Amino acid sequence: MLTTQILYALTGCVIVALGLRGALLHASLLQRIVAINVMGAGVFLLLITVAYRGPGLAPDPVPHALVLTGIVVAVSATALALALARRLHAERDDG
Amino acid sequence: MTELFLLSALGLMLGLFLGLLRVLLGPGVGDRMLATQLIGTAGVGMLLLLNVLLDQPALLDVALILALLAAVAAAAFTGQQQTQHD
Amino acid sequence: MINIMSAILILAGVFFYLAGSIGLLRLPDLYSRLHALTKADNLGLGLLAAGLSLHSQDLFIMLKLLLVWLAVLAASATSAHLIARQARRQETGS
Amino acid sequence: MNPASLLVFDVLLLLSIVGLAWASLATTDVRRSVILFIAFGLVLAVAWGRLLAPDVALAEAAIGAGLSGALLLAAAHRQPRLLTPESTNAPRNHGAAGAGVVLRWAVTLLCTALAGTLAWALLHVFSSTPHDMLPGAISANLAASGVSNPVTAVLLNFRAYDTLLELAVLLTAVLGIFALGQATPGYQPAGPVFDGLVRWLVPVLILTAGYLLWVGAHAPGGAFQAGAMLAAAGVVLRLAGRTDTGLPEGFVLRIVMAAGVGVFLLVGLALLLLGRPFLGYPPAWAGALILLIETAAMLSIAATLLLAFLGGQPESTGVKAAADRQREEISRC
Repeated sequence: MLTTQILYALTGCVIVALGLRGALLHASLLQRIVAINVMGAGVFLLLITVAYRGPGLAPDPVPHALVLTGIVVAVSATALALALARRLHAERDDG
Repeated sequence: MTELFLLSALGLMLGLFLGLLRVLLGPGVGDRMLATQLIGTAGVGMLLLLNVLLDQPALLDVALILALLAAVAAAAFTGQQQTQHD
Repeated sequence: MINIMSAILILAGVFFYLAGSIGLLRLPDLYSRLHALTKADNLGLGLLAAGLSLHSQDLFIMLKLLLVWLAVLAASATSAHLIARQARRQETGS
Repeated sequence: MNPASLLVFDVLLLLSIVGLAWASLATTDVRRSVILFIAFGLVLAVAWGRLLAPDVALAEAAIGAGLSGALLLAAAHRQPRLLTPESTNAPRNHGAAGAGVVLRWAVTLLCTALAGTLAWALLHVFSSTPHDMLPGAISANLAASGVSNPVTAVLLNFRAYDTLLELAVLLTAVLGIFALGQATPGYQPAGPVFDGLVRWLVPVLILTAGYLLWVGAHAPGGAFQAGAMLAAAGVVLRLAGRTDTGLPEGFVLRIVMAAGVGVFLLVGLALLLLGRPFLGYPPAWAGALILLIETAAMLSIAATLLLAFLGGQPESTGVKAAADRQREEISRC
């Protein structure tokens, strides 16, 4: 068990909790989207920490591949959410 | 030499924290954006140092991309969209 | 000898970077803070990159470091210009 | 290397990460929140580098700090009204906007409990004996995968199914965006200084994309990072006020959007016909096939991310626009 791993993992947990809290409590749609992105970053931090083996050792590539995929999916989901927010705005203005 | 690199990385980290204070204090949005640029430069510098410290040559590429995309955020921040339908 | 040179360059780079960040924190308004930023970006990172390329002694790595510095230089100059213009625009209220 | 001073570096890095995440979510000013989120992404890229994950650091630098930031900033800039609580004037939204103190504390408590549970589970994982079966299997089979970067091997060979489905997810997201409305209006010309930057930045971004695609076979890089760089080139052009962002139009655009999934599927089916498992490349061909799929995937990812930034179907300028106008006139008669 590495001190580095513990530190980064605990930080990841804190970020996930912060993101979730923001996503639940913010009234503004855009800030909820930001909060979900923060939460995702926390999850990525946890995964990369699990992959870390210590200095000079090759880390586990599977979580790295997962996170890489996750980053790209997160940005496209963010774009979809923003388009949805824009449409909601337009509808509300009409009605 | 390793000690020196670590010390320099810590120095950049200190600068990053000063930039962080400016991001938190503001007062204007422009000030915050400026401080974000400073944080970005600190990030580039730290990646350059980590590239030697951890023996990860690919971190040079990361630093390059971080530097290339630094201007994109600023442009998105200041860009004026044409007002057509909202 | 080369090690000492590269150490001096790197330390000078960090010094200028810190000077820039202190300036960003202490100077009174946006325009003078813009000024501080260029110290950090141009000089600080430039010296750091120069020190590291002396240390590496590899032509490919030197070229990449040069490219990183040029990118930071151009990006920071452009974004400083854009941010300053935006601030002026808001002040004049257009 | 002195582990103690590296530990100090780690602690400071993590403190800045937590501080930025907290600050980004503590404010109700949308633009401040987004700017802090961009800074958060920048610091995160350093953290990925520190944890020996350069592939992820590349993606974070290109997407997390660059493209997501531009996307969110543009949205915050466009509609500060929708996205701040003041605009939620419908009565049913009042509860959410002024969430009661009790609710706030309850949510905070719940999230703390979640963080505690997560931390407990992770510490349990770390303290148990490590199971090295998967990394062992990867390094044992890396030579036959056609590439020498283990992350690319996982993405394009060992777990190629996942990547195929991910490209399908991206395609679905764009189709969803298309279904929701038109592209956002273009930008005003950004002036000579930014134009000067555009003149060299766009070619450099395209070159970098090519470099990352090629280098992905044996070093960190690959289709995702390369696609993000190409998309960034388009975003820069858009921000500079150009109407032409390099995206093809009409039918060709549809082909480019579907190219990633399409080429992936075609390769898989061709291999099935040749009597091999779906996406089970013959080792001699693996390198070439992976490069082929990655090139198609890069183009699709670039188009997807750029369309995501546009926020809808691009306003067409060429032949298709003329045809559309004609059709409109006919229907008006």
